[in-house]
Amino acid sequence: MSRKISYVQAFNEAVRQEMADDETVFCAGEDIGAFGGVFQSYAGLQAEFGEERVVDTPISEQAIIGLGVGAAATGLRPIVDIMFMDFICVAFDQIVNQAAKMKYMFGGSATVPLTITTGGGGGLSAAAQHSQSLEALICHIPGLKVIMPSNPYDMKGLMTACIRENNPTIMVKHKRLLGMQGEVPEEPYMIPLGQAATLREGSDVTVVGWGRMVNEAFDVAKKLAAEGIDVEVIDPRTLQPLDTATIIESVRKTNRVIVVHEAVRFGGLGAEVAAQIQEEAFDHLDAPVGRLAAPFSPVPFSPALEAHYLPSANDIEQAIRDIVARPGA
Amino acid sequence: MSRKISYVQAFNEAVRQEMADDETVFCAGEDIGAFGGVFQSYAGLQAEFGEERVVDTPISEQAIIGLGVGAAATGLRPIVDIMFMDFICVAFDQIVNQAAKMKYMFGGSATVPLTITTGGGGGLSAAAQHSQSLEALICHIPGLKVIMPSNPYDMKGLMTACIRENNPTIMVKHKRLLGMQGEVPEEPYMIPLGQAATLREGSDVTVVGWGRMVNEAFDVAKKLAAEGIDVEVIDPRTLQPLDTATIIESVRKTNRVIVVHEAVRFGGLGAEVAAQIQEEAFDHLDAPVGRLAAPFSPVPFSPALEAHYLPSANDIEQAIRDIVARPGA
Amino acid sequence: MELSTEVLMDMHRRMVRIRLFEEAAGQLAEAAKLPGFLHLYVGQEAVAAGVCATLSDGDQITSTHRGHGHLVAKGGEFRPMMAELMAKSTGYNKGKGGSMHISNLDVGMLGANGIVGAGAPIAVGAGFGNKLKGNGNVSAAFFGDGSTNIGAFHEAANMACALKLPVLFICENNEYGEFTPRDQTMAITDIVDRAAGYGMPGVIVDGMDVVAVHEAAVEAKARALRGEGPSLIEAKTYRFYNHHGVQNLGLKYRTDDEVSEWKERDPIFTFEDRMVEAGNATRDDFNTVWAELRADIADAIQFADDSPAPDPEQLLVDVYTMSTEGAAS
Amino acid sequence: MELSTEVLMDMHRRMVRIRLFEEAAGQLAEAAKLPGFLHLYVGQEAVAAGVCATLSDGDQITSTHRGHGHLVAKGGEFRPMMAELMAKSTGYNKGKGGSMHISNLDVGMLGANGIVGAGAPIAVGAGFGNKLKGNGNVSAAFFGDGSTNIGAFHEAANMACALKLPVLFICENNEYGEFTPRDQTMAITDIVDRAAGYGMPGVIVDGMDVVAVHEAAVEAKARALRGEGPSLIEAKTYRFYNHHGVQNLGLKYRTDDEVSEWKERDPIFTFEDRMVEAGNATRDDFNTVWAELRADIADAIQFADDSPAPDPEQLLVDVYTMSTEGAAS
Ligand SMILES: Cc1ncc(C[n+]2csc(CCOP(=O)(O)OP(=O)(O)O)c2C)c(N)n1
Ligand SMILES: Cc1ncc(C[n+]2csc(CCOP(=O)(O)OP(=O)(O)O)c2C)c(N)n1
Ligand SMILES: [Mg+2]
Ligand SMILES: [Mg+2]
Repeated sequence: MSRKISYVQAFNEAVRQEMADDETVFCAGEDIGAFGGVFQSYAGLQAEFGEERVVDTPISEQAIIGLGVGAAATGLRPIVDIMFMDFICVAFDQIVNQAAKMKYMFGGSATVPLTITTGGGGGLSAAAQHSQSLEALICHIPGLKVIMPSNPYDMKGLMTACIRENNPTIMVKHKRLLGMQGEVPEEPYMIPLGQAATLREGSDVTVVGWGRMVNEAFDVAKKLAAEGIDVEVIDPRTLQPLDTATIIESVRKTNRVIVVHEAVRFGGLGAEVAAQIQEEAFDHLDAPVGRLAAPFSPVPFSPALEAHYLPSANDIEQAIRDIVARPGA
Repeated sequence: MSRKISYVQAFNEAVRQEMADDETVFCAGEDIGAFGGVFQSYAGLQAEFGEERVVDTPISEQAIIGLGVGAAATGLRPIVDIMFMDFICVAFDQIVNQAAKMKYMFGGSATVPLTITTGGGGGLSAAAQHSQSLEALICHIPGLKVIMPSNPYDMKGLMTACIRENNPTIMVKHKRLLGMQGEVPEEPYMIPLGQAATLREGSDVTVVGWGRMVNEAFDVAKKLAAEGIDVEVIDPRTLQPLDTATIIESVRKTNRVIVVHEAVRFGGLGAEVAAQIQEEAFDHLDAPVGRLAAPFSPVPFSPALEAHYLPSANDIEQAIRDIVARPGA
Repeated sequence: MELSTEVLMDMHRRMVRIRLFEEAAGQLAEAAKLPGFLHLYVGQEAVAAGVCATLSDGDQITSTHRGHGHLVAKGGEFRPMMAELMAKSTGYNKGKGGSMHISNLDVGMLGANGIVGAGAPIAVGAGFGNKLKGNGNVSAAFFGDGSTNIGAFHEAANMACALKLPVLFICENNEYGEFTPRDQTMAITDIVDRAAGYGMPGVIVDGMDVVAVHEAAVEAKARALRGEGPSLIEAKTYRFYNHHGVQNLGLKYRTDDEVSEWKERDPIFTFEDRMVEAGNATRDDFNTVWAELRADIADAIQFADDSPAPDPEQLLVDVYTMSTEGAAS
Repeated sequence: MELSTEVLMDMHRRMVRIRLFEEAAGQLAEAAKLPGFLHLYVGQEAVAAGVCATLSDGDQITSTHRGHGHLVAKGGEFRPMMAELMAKSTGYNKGKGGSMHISNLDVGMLGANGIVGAGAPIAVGAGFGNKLKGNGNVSAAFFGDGSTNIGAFHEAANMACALKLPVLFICENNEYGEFTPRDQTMAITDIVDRAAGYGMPGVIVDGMDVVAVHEAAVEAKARALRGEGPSLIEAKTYRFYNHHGVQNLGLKYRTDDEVSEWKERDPIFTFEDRMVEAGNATRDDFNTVWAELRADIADAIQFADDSPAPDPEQLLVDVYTMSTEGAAS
């Protein structure tokens, strides 16, 4: 498996292979057809599968999700695209009150195999309405599954799993990772939803992160290894359901843990991770669960400010140094 | 101050007094005019202040919030109503991407003294789309303030503060508390946003809760006092900004703490409270921060199921007994 | 269009079924035997009956908060419907949905909906599926006059037109949204004026005349199946009871005269009169229908009464579909 | 309507100011001196200029992602605008907003907006404020053809009509939403067909003719101020550059012929020709304007270049207004 493709190509390949394999799969979204989507996630698919199955929609996020819900509940496997993650707010009712709840409200009789795809994350000077990491909002909603891959291999396997999944999933592509290259098998494969990946084993401290942040953490871990600081790095990959077991097990071993994400710290998913860790591994903790995240403000446009807004490799390194320096219990 | 009025009357009185005092205050929402609102929160106001200032709107939650944002940014103090908290999802973009961010995105030049009012909480067999407690979603959004009073006195003082506040606030009325009676001064007064109330001092364990849950906790605390279990009960009242200092101080004293809310536990605001407590009071904790909340499902219609869904006084009592029984550090 | 006696009697039967179901539900609500909210369809029977008589089980409908009428008309059975309203485990939704989410996918009824306007995009999704599958089915979205002011309606209407989907938009214009008259929330008199803005034909029909509704629906369905896209049918109608529940809440938002004028035009009784006059049926024929269905209702109430409430263990069941792949179609 | 030379030259100046600002911004973007996204208004100048020439600083406008043109037309100054695009602390938004959120409340410009359709409800709010205050001001919402497919537009249009607010709805129909032709996303040709559905007059104007736009705006404003409510103006226009940035991205979603036909109708050059022909101005007059404004642009670029990036300490400033009461008006 020496073929390297990019993160967004891995996404595209998963969609293409599932569409070829299963004629109930179709895609709909703004500018995804002829143009292939603003991130080129859907490039070439309309040419291959036709306008009936790769649909350019009006700018109507509510109806885009509704299109997916109605088609899914009646036997198709829709993939519907919300261009930027910030725009889920425009369609929030259809996501939160319709897609997520239909099965339960209907006493189980509905099945909603819907995949929602979107681009999240900051670092492109795209300002307050095109840079957010809003995963905490959707992870709080029973009925949804939330996925955020950090590399091309995971992207293909997780996207394939999303499409085959019989529940509404939200696949968040990190905009800064679109061009990231990595080895990706050509044949279709699934990575089960809800399984974390331990990117690196270590004994001194656990870092849990997702999206671009976990890659930063991984690089920091490699660097610190040279100094004898042994960092375990965990990427949950699926944020809902969250693979708490893997995290807890790691913390029971390392006794120290930092959670890092791009989203705002207050009420971010890191809070849930921290809360669960202290519940499940209370007696194993030598230090409070650390959280590294964006401060409490909208995402600023200015690159100078945004650089301070997003957690950086430096911040992660410092946080690791601080937590391992803290005397144990 | 021996006059007793209800929670919803306290709300109404705050609005009425502010409208009388400040002609830039107006109200808009569905059925709030002639009818006074489905919870009668706005009863009598149109008769008193006229159709120009108490406006029946179309069923258009996005435009209702937008009406508030535009009017606020140009010098008025709008109070706009979203009937049920679940419906904030319909207007989520206007709340999250517009109201919350306008000031910051504009470099400070805009001021948005907007109050959004809504009815939250379960316990009325109102099912999955009319029962949610979605405070975690909005507390995660920088730029908003979130308020949830647990009694008539706080309601009036906090609502008055919301109306006079120069930032977007979301005042969540708990639907099950509307009829709750309490002593409320006739003259206008403010309770500063961001100040918790310690409803009961205690030395054995702290319970932090809001809305209807903190009242349940208070009753449990009274009951357990007879057995010599001394419970401190804290009501943050304002959930964003959260008065962490009061909570931390209490936990440093009691060394044990339980957070209770009606919202879904995963990603609920209790996670943030727990995360902050273990960060700030790590060495003071004799037990993990406990969380009592709804399980991971939509709100069921059936009263039999909903009774199991919402945390109950019994659950709170049991959780307190368990945590005080746990051997200390 | 000449309708056979069979079709006419079928539509009559659908109307009487709705009437009896709704009257019974109202009485049960008054006797405090139905938890939650209840929005009765009495007075509007001709709309659901006229439209659904043109549809098969393979055709789908979406509905509103006022949804039992639609489900009955679409072929819903009394027993599981009554059980659902009573929150019993034998209900269509196993007691998890209730009045506002009652549904049955087997007869193509994709749910009542607690969110105004939210059903329409879902109907568009079902229509998309029908078109892609080429199964010769259509979907119909029922919605109120007030709901045409909300964004989801607009997006759904436009998308269906842009994609030329086989969808029927059925507006039940009963002149009120809750307690607010239609003319306070829109500057037009006829909802049908909105059709041209989407590029679809719109027609006004007497919503108290099941034959007129039926004719319009037949035509709209034929157009949809010719691949010419959606149509908007505005049925002028009236609800005989209050917005929710049975009794008015004190506020006279409708005059007695207005109510009784509309009641003069009762869709069932006027239909019966016309049928008898035309010699198409006798009073006896109708009496037989009423008697038979009354017995069915009594049976359904008994059934629901005898059924158990959901077991608490069901609380967390059906939040997610537990299988992957293939369960949808 | 006979316009004075003063008004004509004023509109010309507004158009040239936009053109020069946008061309300069495009060049800076190509030189990688502008972070983030950039949506240029070149080609559409007559719309903003024609409308804004009828407005005073006390009148408000809301805008779109394509917002600099509107701000320039409304009286925005080059220096703080250029500085904002360059993310400098001297920008109108202190570098926190950038191209997609550029704003200046002093001239009544309530912000570019990164969310399609989101500006319209805010304009309705400003219009509501104007009506309540009785200040004789109007507000105008600018928006694209594609944005009329989104719910927020619909709700805003309907609410303004229902409440008879002094609002102008200005649709810039440039026949594309991003890379997708208008006729794929709606089944109508003229956006103005939507006006009747709200009960407001709608008029199509040549958006390449500033005089035609101006006339329509004058009429709409007069109607608004007579208390007769909003109007919809559809200006048929064209953007000369790509959806964002300057160059096409390879995909030929518009033919060269189409682009050059529209460029033949350049709103500035055709206006100049007509003015010269009619003897209202000389080539020299225009050359003077261009030269003067070119100097202003050069000065603004220099100013922006010399200005500092925001200090990192500004990151958490202006998330909230820090005062209570009275700051709004
Ligand atoms: C998004 C949303 N806003 C408000 C409500 C509250 N609500 C329920 S029914 C209703 C009136 C609906 O009016 P209409 O569409 O005319 O239907 P009708 O009740 O007349 O059948 C309202 C405002 C809701 N359920 N959802
Ligand atoms: C809610 C939302 N959906 C999608 C987008 C992405 N987007 C930005 S501009 C645009 C096209 C807008 O088209 P139109 O309204 O015609 O304006 P134009 O760009 O032609 O001026 C889209 C889809 C967005 N910013 N917001
Ligand atoms: Mg109605
Ligand atoms: Mg356009």
